[in-house]
Amino acid sequence: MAPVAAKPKLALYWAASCGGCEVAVLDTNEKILDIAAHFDIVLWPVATDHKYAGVKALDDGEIDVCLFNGAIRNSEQREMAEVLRKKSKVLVAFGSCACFGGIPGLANLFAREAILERVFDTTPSTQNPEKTRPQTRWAAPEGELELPTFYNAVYRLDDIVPVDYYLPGCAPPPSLVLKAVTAIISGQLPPPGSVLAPEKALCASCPRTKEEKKIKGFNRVHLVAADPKKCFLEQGIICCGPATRDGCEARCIAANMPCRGCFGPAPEVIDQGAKLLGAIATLVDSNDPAEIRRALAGVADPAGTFYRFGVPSSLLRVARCAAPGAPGKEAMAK
Amino acid sequence: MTTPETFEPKIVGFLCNWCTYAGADLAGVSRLKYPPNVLPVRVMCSGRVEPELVLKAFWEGADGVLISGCHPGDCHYIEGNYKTLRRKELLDRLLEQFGIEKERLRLTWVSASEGDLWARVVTETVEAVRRLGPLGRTRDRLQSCDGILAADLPAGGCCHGEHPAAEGGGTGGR
Amino acid sequence: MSAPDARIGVYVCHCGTNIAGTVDVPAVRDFAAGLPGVVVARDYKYMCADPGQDLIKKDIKELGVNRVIVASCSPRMHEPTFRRCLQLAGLNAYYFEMANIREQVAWCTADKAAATKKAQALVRGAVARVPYHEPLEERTSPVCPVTLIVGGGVAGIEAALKIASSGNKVWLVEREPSIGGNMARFDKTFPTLDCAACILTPKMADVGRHPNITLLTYSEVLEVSGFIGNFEVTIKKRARSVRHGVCTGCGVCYSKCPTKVPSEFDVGLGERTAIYVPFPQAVPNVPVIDREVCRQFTKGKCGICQKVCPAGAVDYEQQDEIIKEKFGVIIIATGFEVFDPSLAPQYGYGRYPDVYTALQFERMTNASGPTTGRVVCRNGQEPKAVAILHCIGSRDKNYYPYCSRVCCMASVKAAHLAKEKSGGAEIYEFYIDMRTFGKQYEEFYNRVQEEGVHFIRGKGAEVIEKDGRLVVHAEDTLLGLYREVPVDMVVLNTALIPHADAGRVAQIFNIQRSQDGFYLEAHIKLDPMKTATEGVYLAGACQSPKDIPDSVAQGAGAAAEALQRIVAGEVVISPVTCAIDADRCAGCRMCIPLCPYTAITFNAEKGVSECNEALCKGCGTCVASCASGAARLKHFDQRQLLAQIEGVAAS
Amino acid sequence: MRYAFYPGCTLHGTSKEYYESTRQVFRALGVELEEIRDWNCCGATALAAASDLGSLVVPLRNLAIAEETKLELAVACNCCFMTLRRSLEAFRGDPARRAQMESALAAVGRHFAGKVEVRHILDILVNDVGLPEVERLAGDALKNYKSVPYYGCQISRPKNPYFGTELPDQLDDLLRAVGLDVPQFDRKTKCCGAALMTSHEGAALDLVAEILDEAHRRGADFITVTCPMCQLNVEAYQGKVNARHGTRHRIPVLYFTQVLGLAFDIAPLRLGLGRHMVSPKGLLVRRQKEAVQ
Repeated sequence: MAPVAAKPKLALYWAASCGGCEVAVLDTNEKILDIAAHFDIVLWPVATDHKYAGVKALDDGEIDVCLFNGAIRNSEQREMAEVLRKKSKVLVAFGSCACFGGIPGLANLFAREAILERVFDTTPSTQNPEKTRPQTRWAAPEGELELPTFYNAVYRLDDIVPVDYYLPGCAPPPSLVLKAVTAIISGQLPPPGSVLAPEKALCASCPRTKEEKKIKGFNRVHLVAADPKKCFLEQGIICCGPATRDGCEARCIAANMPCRGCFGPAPEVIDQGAKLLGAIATLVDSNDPAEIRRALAGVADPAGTFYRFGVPSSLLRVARCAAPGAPGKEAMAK
Repeated sequence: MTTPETFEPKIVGFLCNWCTYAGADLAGVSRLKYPPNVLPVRVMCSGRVEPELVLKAFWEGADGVLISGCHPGDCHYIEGNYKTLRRKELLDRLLEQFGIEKERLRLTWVSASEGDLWARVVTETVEAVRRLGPLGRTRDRLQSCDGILAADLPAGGCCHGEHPAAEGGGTGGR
Repeated sequence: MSAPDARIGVYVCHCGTNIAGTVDVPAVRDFAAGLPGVVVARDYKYMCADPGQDLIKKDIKELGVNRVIVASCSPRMHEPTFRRCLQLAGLNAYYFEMANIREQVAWCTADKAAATKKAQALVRGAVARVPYHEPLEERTSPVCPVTLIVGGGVAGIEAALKIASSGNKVWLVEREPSIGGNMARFDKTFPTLDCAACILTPKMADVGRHPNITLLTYSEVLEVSGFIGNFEVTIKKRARSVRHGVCTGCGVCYSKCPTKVPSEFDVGLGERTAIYVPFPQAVPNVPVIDREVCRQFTKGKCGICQKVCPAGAVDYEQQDEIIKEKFGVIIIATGFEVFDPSLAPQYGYGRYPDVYTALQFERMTNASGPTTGRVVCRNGQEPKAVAILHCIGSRDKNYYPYCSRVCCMASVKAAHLAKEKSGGAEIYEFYIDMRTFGKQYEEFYNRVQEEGVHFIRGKGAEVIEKDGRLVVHAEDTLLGLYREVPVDMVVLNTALIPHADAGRVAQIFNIQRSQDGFYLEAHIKLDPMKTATEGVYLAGACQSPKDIPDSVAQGAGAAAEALQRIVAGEVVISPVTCAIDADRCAGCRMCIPLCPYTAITFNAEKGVSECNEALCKGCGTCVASCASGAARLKHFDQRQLLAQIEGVAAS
Repeated sequence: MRYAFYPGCTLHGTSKEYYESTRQVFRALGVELEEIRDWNCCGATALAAASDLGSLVVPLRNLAIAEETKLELAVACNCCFMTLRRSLEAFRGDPARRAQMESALAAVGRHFAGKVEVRHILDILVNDVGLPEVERLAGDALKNYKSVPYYGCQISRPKNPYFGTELPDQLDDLLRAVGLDVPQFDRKTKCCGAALMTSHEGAALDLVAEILDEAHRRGADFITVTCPMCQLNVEAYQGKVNARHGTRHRIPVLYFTQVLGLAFDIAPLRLGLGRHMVSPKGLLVRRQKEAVQ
């Protein structure tokens, strides 16, 4: 029987996320067994049956590493973020949602009410004549139940608690996951606050041919057959590569899909979307206001395009309508 | 409570060195009086003004942003001002998606000899933003959403350098 | 990166009462003292004066100040002064930052409290910015010792001769077939009444034969690129159809030419032939064929001039020539044109044959002009009375609000000549007020008054025909009477205005125009020759209406500006350029087509874009469009600007 | 083409012929003039002396009514043209003034948004209908006639985008388009004396004399005018002018719309040519004679 005590403790948690990050861990294939062998897993809701109570019972800092994926969208996720921060020596924001807010972060463009109305009333598949809404308290025969509060906005993990490392990606590629885990195991970690991914933008490892760029108009990827050899931007297809950190092994590019920006901004860039917007707009090859407007009309949904994974990381963070009683609420809450 | 009367908008102005900044100097030399609400930041060319700087101004609590360069065709660097024009087109739409009236971001052309025009532009802009009312700091807006955030919220991006343990690097936050 | 070791000194200037009158200077000083990183904050009456600068030097030495902020006037005014001051104290000049609390705060703000608050915000911006400043070294680049002068009027001529006689090369480019400009049209010049030709033509001839001067007439500048020290200029030399060097200037060709058209040089009063020299003393004395009207070109047959030319110089096949040349400095001396008075129909120009412009009258009085110097009406009679109207188009909201400056004296001169050359006609001058500002000008005015010219203080309101004569209506503000003065000839002193294509020319040379449309000087009082574009200078009436003495003076002044650069041999180039961080650049190549100076190229083996700092002028467009933040503009770096924004906007 | 039409008092009173001929000519050209309902006097030039605000608001009511038609407002009388424009410019130009004018207008239960354009019918004929169209309809009835164009002072003052302040030429062109010989006329925008005729008759008569003298010197068969006030002074006082200056002027003064009517071969009486104090009969007879030959 191997000595159990020696094993470092590992926790994995999912907050507002799709579960893809969990799969990314499993995608390490047989290596997962090494992980399992090296670590004593104390929490992994998707795979193991541990209770919050058990985690709360641990001493502070007793967990060696916590891989936390998903954004913070409700009070439960916030509570667990705080608990796991307290209990963990090393807290890793795992995946784009935890790092930047991710896809769930797009909700910051709409008012809470608008979202609930859409989800609980107006989707074609919904039958809800009483317009029932989720309640935070519910008196069941067995006694009163409490449900988490659904916040007005989506937050990054480090909005709530200090984070030691960032492992971006939607989802993080197994290679990076392993690299990170290995680093942790071997104790060879970069300075806290680091992003566990390369320092350049994606274009550096993009195999496509790149020429000087001028854009007359924009194409959307589902409307044209993109030339798999040529830079997307030169084909008028918006690609986030120039503004996005490398490390994904250009998986989308290889599948002839433009980069959508899941790895977040390049080092020292504050606002990925702003950088990209500036670069793309400047490439429009015209000095005539009307022509410029026409060309840029081809950019459908700027916020969704330039901040697909980063609305909660942008300098604007959240649409004004999200704040209760904000001006222009009606306008935004379509 | 700020009313349209008592509300004094805060507007960050990006002025190109060759035309508008000189024009603003001329307005001063000519002793033309205009509202003090526009806080000038000098750049060599309006072409240097990128969205990140504009959004940063809003993040810091600007109620409006005024970009002003040379007249089309007169740019000291040939056509930097057109580049700004292109970015502004798209930026307008982005701002509106975030519920920020595009009138809060204004792009004008003022030449080195148009001191009076500068005074007029500033006055108009201040009045326009005054009518729109306060926008306030992004961080306060986010704060007010659920009231669960630390007051000095770091700005933007992936927070390298924002970590308590790491020595201050990213200029975004504090 | 942030510099925790930044030790900031803030110096708030009173500028006498210029700033202190509106801004609470001590309050700004104390505010600055409380800002992070500030080790010392002082105020002083005149920071730009030596004692002020000494304060800075002293603190650098004794307090170890390593970042300096002066809150005073516009950086466009004194930034160089203070940068030098830092250098003298052994600190890199670019550790300096200026907060403009005079032009953009004190002078433009009515309310004191508000002004003080704004001043504090600007200082806070500077304080937030300087820690991120990096030491930068100015570069120098050699100056091509050849000067380009555009415009061969008296100002251009003066500048060309000054530079040429200093032993340096000059190219003089003139659009017309001959140099001489407007002055060549005049007969006499005020206030001395000496003959214009007698004093101008020798200078013209000098230009024509000076070994250091390359003269290109009938030519235009098409394009200018590059920067001070080495401008690349493209010049179009229009086909003259007469071979220079072969032509002897005998003049047989134009004496035989059958085609006659109104002469531009005589402003329509006289005629010229299709092949012509604009005037007898033209330089070069080589005719040019006006292909618009020449039968050989319009009808394809004639060829007389070619037949009669003894030297065989006429060449119908000649083509326009495009010349590309390098220059170190450029002087613009393109002069003015005159207001077309038919746009002010009340004065009857174009309706009444005997209403003339001042320029036409100059030709009339000129001995070599269309009337061989006699002042006569169209009917050949000498006028019994002549009216001279001032301010036609000048000082008039409906046309040009400014004063054209030369007209008062030109009118007084015209009055004298009209009397002399018409056999003593009665002369009436209608003026708003007399502006005889120059040396001996007032004296000349007095002299002409004594010659019996009638000066009526009242702007001519209109000219109408009555009983076969021209009647000038005006309110005589001295007599307090409305007067109708019948005359036989009216001379309109029209406004001096910028050339119709001044806008296009301004764009070619990348200079600006003031609101009146004339070219904009760097400083209206202290830098009248410089423009905002380094190495491009102004001379003569293209900057503002000028008389001959002033044009000559400014021509010489511009020459001095040019020579200063040429003699120095090299120019300092601002280190404010783009630098692309190879460790960050991902080689997306977005920036390359954006650079207006093609300073950015792609390094294939490194896979990164690189900026050639010699070509870069530091606009920062590429920086603003670099999605990965790899391109940086020195001294306007993202971190510096973000910090400054934080500073000014913080509340 | 369709316009709202503000006739003003005089066209329904002392200058019916201007009204009649305008109607006839515009019908001939197929341009509709829709007279606005319940219009009031424009206040003329007299009101400004009494109350500045009043002189702005009284015309404004007409503009407000015209605005409801969503059409441009056609005006024939130069005085109305001037007062309406003055009111409109004050409304558009000066926010403080605008506020006062709005509240005054609200008092009579009307609202104005500043969205109406005031157009003189001369401007409409020259720039909207166009000279080619006028030429097309014009016979050569007037080809041997000479007339001087007299615009009066109000059509071009204060400065406006339609007519040059000093020497406008739209009327010259229009008259040439119908075949008239139009000589140069220096006094085309000189004052006719207007209301001075009642207070300082002498001064006014001298001004009219100037106009008549030049018209005579230029050999005009008649004077063409665009303004009821001018028409009255220049036509009705020829006798007094002659008495005062020992001249023998007797020259018809016609509205340009009447002249166009003649050119379009519209019956003289339908053009109100029977209403003149200096009868144009002579002209008409000569015209018929020539037509016969």
